[in-house]
Amino acid sequence: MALKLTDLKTSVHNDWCPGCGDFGVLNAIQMSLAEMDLEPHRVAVFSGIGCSGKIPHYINTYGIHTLHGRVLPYAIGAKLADPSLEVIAAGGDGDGMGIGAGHMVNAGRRNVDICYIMFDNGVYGLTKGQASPTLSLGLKTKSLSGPNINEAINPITLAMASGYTFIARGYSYDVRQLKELIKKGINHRGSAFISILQPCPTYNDINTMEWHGGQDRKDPATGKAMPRVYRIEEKGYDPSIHSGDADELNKKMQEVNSLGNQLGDEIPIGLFYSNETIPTYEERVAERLPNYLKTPPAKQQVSGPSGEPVADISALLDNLCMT
Amino acid sequence: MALKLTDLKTSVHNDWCPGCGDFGVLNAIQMSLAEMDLEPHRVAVFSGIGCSGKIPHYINTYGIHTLHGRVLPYAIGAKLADPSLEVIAAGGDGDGMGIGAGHMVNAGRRNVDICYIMFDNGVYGLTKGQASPTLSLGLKTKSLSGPNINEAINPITLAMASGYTFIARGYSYDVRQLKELIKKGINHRGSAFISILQPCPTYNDINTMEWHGGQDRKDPATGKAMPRVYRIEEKGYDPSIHSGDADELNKKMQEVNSLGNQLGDEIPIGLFYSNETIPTYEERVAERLPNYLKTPPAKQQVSGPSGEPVADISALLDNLCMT
Amino acid sequence: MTNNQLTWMIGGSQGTGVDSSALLFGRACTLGGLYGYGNREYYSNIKGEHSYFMVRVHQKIIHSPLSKPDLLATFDAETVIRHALSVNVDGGIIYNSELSNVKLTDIPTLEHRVLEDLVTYLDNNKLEHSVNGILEASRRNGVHIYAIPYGDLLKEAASTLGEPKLSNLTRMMNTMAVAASFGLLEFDLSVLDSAISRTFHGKSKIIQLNMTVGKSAYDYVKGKYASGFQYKLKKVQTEEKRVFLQGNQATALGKLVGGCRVQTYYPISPASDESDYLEANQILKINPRRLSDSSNVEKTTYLEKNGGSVLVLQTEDETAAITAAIGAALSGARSSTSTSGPGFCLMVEGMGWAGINEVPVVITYYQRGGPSTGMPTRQEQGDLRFALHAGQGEFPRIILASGDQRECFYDAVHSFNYAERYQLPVIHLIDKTLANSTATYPMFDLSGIRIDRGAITNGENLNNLSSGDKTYKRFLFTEDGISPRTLLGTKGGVFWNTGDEHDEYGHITEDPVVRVRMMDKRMKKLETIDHEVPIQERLTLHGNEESDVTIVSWGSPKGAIIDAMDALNDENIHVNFLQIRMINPLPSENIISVLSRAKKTIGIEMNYSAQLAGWIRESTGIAIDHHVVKYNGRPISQDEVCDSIKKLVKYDAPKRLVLTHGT
Amino acid sequence: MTNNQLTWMIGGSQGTGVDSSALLFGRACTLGGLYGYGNREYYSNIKGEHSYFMVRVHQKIIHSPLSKPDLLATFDAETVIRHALSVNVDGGIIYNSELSNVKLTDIPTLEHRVLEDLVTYLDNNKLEHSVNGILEASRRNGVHIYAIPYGDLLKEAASTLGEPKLSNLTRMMNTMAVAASFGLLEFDLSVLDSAISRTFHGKSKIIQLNMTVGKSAYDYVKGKYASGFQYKLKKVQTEEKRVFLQGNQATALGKLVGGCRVQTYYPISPASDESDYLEANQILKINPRRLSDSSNVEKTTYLEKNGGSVLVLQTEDETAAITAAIGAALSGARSSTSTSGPGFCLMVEGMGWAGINEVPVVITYYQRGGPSTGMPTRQEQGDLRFALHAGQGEFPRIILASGDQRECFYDAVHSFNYAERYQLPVIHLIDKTLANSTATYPMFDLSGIRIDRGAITNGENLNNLSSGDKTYKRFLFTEDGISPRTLLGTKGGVFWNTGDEHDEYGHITEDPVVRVRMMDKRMKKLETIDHEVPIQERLTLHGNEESDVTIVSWGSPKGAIIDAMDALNDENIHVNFLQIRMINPLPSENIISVLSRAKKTIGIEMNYSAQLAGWIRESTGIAIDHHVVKYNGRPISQDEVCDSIKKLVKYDAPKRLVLTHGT
Ligand SMILES: Cc1ncc(C[n+]2csc(CCOP(=O)(O)OP(=O)(O)O)c2C)c(N)n1
Ligand SMILES: Cc1ncc(C[n+]2csc(CCOP(=O)(O)OP(=O)(O)O)c2C)c(N)n1
Ligand code: SF4
Ligand code: SF4
Ligand SMILES: [Mg+2]
Ligand SMILES: [Mg+2]
Repeated sequence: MALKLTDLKTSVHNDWCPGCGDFGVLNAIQMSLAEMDLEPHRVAVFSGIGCSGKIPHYINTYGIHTLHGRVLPYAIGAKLADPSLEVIAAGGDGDGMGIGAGHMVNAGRRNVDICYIMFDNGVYGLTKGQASPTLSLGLKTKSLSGPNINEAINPITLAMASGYTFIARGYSYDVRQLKELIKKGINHRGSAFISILQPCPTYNDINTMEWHGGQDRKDPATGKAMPRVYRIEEKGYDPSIHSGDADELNKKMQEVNSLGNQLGDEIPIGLFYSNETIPTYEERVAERLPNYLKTPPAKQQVSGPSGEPVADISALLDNLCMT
Repeated sequence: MALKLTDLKTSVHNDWCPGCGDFGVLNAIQMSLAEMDLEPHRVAVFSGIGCSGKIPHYINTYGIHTLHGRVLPYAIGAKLADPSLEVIAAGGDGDGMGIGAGHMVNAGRRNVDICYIMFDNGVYGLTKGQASPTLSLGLKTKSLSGPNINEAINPITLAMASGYTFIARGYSYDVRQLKELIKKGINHRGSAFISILQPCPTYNDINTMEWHGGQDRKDPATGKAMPRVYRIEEKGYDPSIHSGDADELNKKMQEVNSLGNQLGDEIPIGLFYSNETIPTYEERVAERLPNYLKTPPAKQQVSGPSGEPVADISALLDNLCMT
Repeated sequence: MTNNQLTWMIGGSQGTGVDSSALLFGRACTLGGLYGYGNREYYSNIKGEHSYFMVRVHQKIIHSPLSKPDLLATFDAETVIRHALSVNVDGGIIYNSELSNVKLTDIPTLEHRVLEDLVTYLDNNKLEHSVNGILEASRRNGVHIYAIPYGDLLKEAASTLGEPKLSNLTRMMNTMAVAASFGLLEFDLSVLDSAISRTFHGKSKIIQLNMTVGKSAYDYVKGKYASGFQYKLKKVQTEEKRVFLQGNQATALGKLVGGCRVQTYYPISPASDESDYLEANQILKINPRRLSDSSNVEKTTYLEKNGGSVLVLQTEDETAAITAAIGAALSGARSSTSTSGPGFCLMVEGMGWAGINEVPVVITYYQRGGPSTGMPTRQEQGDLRFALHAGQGEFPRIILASGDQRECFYDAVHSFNYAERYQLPVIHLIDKTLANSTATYPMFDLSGIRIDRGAITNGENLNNLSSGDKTYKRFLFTEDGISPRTLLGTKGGVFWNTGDEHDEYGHITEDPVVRVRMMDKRMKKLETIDHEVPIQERLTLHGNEESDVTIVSWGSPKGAIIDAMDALNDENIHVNFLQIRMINPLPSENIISVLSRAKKTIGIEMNYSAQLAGWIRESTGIAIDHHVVKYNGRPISQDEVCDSIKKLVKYDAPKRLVLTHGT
Repeated sequence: MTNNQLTWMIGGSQGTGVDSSALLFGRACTLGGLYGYGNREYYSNIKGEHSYFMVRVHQKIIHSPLSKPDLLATFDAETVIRHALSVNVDGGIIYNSELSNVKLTDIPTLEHRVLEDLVTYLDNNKLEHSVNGILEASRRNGVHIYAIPYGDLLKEAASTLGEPKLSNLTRMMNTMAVAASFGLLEFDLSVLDSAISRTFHGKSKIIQLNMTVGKSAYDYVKGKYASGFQYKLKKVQTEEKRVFLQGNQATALGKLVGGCRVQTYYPISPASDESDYLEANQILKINPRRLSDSSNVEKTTYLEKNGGSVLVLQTEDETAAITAAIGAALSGARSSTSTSGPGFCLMVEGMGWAGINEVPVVITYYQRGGPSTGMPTRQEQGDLRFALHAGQGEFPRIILASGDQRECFYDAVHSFNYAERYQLPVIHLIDKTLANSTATYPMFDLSGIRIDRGAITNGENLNNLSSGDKTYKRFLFTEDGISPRTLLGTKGGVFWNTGDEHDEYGHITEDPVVRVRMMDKRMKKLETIDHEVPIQERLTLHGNEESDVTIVSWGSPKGAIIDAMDALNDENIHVNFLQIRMINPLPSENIISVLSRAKKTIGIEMNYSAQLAGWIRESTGIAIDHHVVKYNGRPISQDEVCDSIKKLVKYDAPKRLVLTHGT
């Protein structure tokens, strides 16, 4: 009963702009789920608000389109109540690094077993193209009245500082690699963060597909475009933490940060960091609540056949009882 | 007319716990202002909510005790409306890295010329000692019912990832160094971030003054305590960015991150990073609004002698006028 | 033959220029001496979903749409399919003859419910499920159908101009649709040409292209359908200067003239257009004669030479937007922020802080369809009670609700004056319809505008204030509840603020006695406002004082009500209309005196539960007799108001009438 | 001689154990067969500010404080200075004889206003500005003064026990103050001893220390002041099992038994005590006989063996707290979050989302002094209207307000039942007084408690639901507005949620027709609730139905009102009391029928503007005649209610009466 790609599709009309990078991400997610044979009911895709936020409606799994900036706490709440769910969080760069930055930072240090996919298009798409927190200082995209006045946040270095245990950068027109990253992210034990270079042809006329593909810089010899993005795995890069000791972590942190900062003419994409030496939040909870993984909150029976509560609080009442 | 320390004091009763690290920070701020001869009316101290948040009431300058987590946007709004004010922001670690983390991150990339002092005591003091985002995983301070379940955020690496152009770590019982750090932070052109190790004797019984001072590890030879904190400037460390090129920045970022991560038995305190090669937000605004620094928003006359508006919008109305 | 009265509609995919052509039409009409009112309907989407614009023109001033268009100008199939059946009898439809065979199922953006309803209709009438079928149905309804070969005309124009690419520019079809309408209406083509020149100001190539394709469509229609259409528009000569503008522009202009110098915002529909407009006009011309700050000659000459400016700050979220605006207000700038429901949620805590600290800050609140994200680009007035009660505990706030674009402008000025005079947050309630609809008004009169900065103190004043006691007290107890304030940076004026209850200096206190005095002082301001603010800034009774029937409403329904009153007068139904502009403090005494005169009262609101009516009942004890409510996300039209009033006046009518018109 | 009725007060610096000694006193009294009610007053401070606790004991059940203590037990100077003048005539003060000469100006924590008032008083009475002066004033007022040499007694005990360090343990003074009070009251020392044993359960050394110092103080007082004090407490034999608990504990217990399995929170006063209590008891005993999920034998036996658990999640802010709770609710856990005003501000947007998506989530809302940060540890009921109207647009919510600790317990259970049955957010309003006061009740009866999880569907049900159409529709249109829901992970139950308006599947729609149906469906639930929820869960009419005077109130004033009614009965003043427990939907019909019977209605609320009264007027048209309000941050007392009622019943009374008692 292998899943087909069509099993992951809905009949909802997709109203993204033609050529939008979001389509690549959608395809990659659907392909990942199909390849992983995750039946629709076992998966919940949470999203923020923005063009990207509409994505759950196009995927035939539980789809929770939440509030602007709040996708992570929603997703975390659902996952912690039922750790058997596969939980994917998806949202824009404004959603994640602007209004949602506080959650983004504080989710990292929890390491709940979810996969967070962030669409980096440099703009607030759905509100008509204002600068997002990832747009570089001084850039003037189509819809801005002047050059961008803020420095950019780098999603990769921020994720590193926040404690994510899986950090990757994908590119929405490299669907093959992206699909693999998402599969790995879902399989990763802990919080996976995948930042996706997602061109917005409507508002970001600078970081376009053509720009990423190097259409503006042709090899003088061959006349071929020299793409700016390149796959890091093809350079033999090892993203994994093996021992987890301080030195290794420190060195890897440096490496990841400098990969993250490469956003000019050579942009690495792929898995930068993967660390499974750190326990997940669920595992930490299980140390406090031995029954947690077996009977998590959503799976506990709370009442008997005619609604009688199953919790027995008599000992607690006795503590307060003064007789 | 040099200012005396007492000029910076108020008659408000200070209700911090005896021995609280907050006193050191208060003294250091008052000493800095006195030494810089900043008259009370030229300074506005903004604060968040928490024990630390009460600090403005003890300082005789404009004192704006704001909301939990919101000290930065308040301070930035005031500063941008009147860049001639000296603006200090102060708040707890819960305030800054928990509820306020989104502002903390997004303030970094603006580089408004303010000095942000964060009190790192590992706990939510005023709400009775819950774990704050800087408390290490697995620690069980007095008021926790079990070991801390979250990883800690490192304020220094987060500040680095967020784009602060001045990053320091102080220690509230090294008031002399702290005072110098604060003076430098105030003088710095851009956003200065000073994270202060601030023992909370009431709730954090682990990272105490004694612990920082190494009372638990005496030199077997001399019998003297071997303090964990040491001053980085005494090791000849150079925190400054000189050229501002990518390589220098990348190298310095690595250095700062690893200093930040040292929180075990050798904890460097002092100025880690200072970069004045990046324009302040005010300077960037001035490029858009040539009159900005000379007649900033708060200093513009908006009405004539009997209240007539001085703004002349006739050209704008003409644009919309269809005759 | 109906002259100089028309309801025109144009539609198309979002991102294809529908708005521009509608505005072109409206501008041209205004230039032709007519009044226009245009309403824009669009999805929360960037490209591809269906958007339409209704423009109503008239010889007299109008402020509302009608439910049905007289002339529907289309160039795509979806617009025909969605709107053709709503065109008035004797009206017309312009369509692209190449699209006749497009099927309903070819349109992926059609909602399931819409498709089903249409199919049922077509089946009942034995018509095919296509543009053709729909047009045939319209024809049977008495609507004239005008086919235009857009493609051929474009190709011709392209070859005339020697611009072969032109034939691909479907954007040109917008102008052609407008021009074709002008042809049918026999309106002067020159007004279209001047509207084109103004719209594409300075881009002579584009102007020429548009004029050329426009003329070809105009000529085609005039040639082919000469005099067949009963509606006509004629140029009217007028000396009156007129503006044609949207609510978000009017509000922004009011802010600029009203002295706003810091605007913070986080992008959100439909509020951010205002911030965009401010940012695009951030450098301000200054009227030198009014500069008089003799204390600082250097600065004033500087300002005169360099202009003023408004700092527009895009923040990371709305919590930051409100708190940064408050910070700026403390420094002394007139500060505001603009948002809509979701953003306002995040501002509540900051607003409460401004309340207890008596900081003047203006929140421009653009209502849209709720609850939650709701319908971000659709109309609703569902946030009145939220605005009124947002925030824990009790503190005074002023709430103003504008009824049309002109009021948006003046209320923006009032907002700052009230905020500074009474030292409190002011919420200026606008709604999507006001924000996005465009209307013609006689040029605004600026001569009466005055700025009142309230009690700001420094220098000598400060010494006086501080003489009794040792030092300045920011929250000095006073009779009227208002304490002179200083701005950050004022020598001798140091104060403290805190969200906690505080003493006169602003330091935290939990003393129960001081607490009560401080609460009383703050709340007292509501009484002061009630006494001081002129009643004409708070409510308006439109129409005859002595009518038996009184309509009560607020915000954008004003337009439809006023227009309906005119129409009803013609049918000898006379009602008056109590428009509430200051929602808080509510002018209860005056409301009681008006409502107790009426035999029948009718509330009209664009929300489910008649929120203003509830507030009036709570404040005055008067229960409004009938509620006309609408909450389908579409604006209320003149004819909907007329019909409701007739129903409620003439028959034994229900307590609650739900209006549902709109697509 | 007054037997078994006493108002006792103890005070001291925060962090020195005042609470513990008051609880010790209360526990001892409960153990002695009496009922207790204790109210705690403290600053928003960790150490050093003045805190005090009033414990009232009685032979019958009581729920409120009185304004003045009969016996004031002190061991520091500040407590004497602040409270001595409020002690009842014939009452007593226990004080530390070493502190007689402490001056008022030696107390840095005394507010300026308090100091000034005291100085004026002392000057008028020509007394010195010291503890001595204050005690002398009390003596002149007819109060008995009992000096105790705490230091000497401690030293003695230290040497008896061979524990020299003991003499430094000022914490011991707490127990000594309690024991000394027992001595004066001639209460059985053994009940104190057993309270000590229970309090320090298991720590035998500490128990012994406390008992020893206790006995020494008890003996000292009995010896020195034998029979001088007119109040006496006597042990009462009773078979009744009784609990002595706080509102935050009662609420937490209700949640545990009510099936709450996820609680999210961000620390805030006075809400986080509840989360702390839940976390401390996160592993739950399970009653095996009730486990019956035969579908999963393995799981049930597992649960039986290992117990259940509640996951308590401390989030980074309240926005995360509410949204994580909603996420957990979607997965199927009964979920709640607890907060107070500032935190609720940040939850509004999330609550609206739960509203439109019909997610069952419980928000326990602990009111405190507002506005803004206000008075974080003081009493107020200022957030009713905020809770009622929070959020843009309109969606149904249930609001419950508990009136005492017992109701906190049952309402916590009801909250979850309503949330799941009606699929909406439920706000459970509590206030600081309820949360932090401690009272004796007969053991709660658990036998009637039932859990109603509403329409949750899976397996076969799901197939039936999906049979008509192809797939499951989360928001199926139904008669009563309630659509069977699935939990995340249910096979065949896939659905979508969005903050936008949606179709039956949960996909975004802007269709005006579906929009209206969806709004109507959601709002319909309020009517369903109005029909279904038993009236006794929504309001209670206490007292005689036929009284001429009806008091209307909600929340914690219930205690003072009920106690006052008893007292007034003795004076032949008979009133009844309509307590509103379900604020929304308001049981308007029943309220009308009660209020229209009354000749005089009196609203009592702990806020400035009589918020419930406004809501009642809005909903029923009935204006309550008189408003008794209190907003100084201190709880309302029985005698304040008595006095107000007498004033309002007997004389031509003002419309609004502001109560100001409290320190
Ligand atoms: C609280 C709140 N503020 C503002 C908005 C308006 N809003 C909708 S989408 C959006 C920006 C989306 O940008 P991003 O997250 O980058 O997503 P993208 O559209 O680029 O995919 C904003 C600000 C909102 N929905 N909620
Ligand atoms: C929105 C909001 N949530 C919660 C609180 C309650 N609160 C007051 S102080 C505090 C924590 C303070 O911790 P921290 O910022 O670390 O400061 P510290 O007391 O340790 O100096 C909290 C959560 C609040 N005031 N506002
Ligand atoms: S606006 Fe940009 S991000 Fe949004 S759908 Fe269009 S192309 Fe994609
Ligand atoms: S609780 Fe901790 S941080 Fe707060 S005042 Fe006391 S010692 Fe200082
Ligand atoms: Mg984006
Ligand atoms: Mg802290």
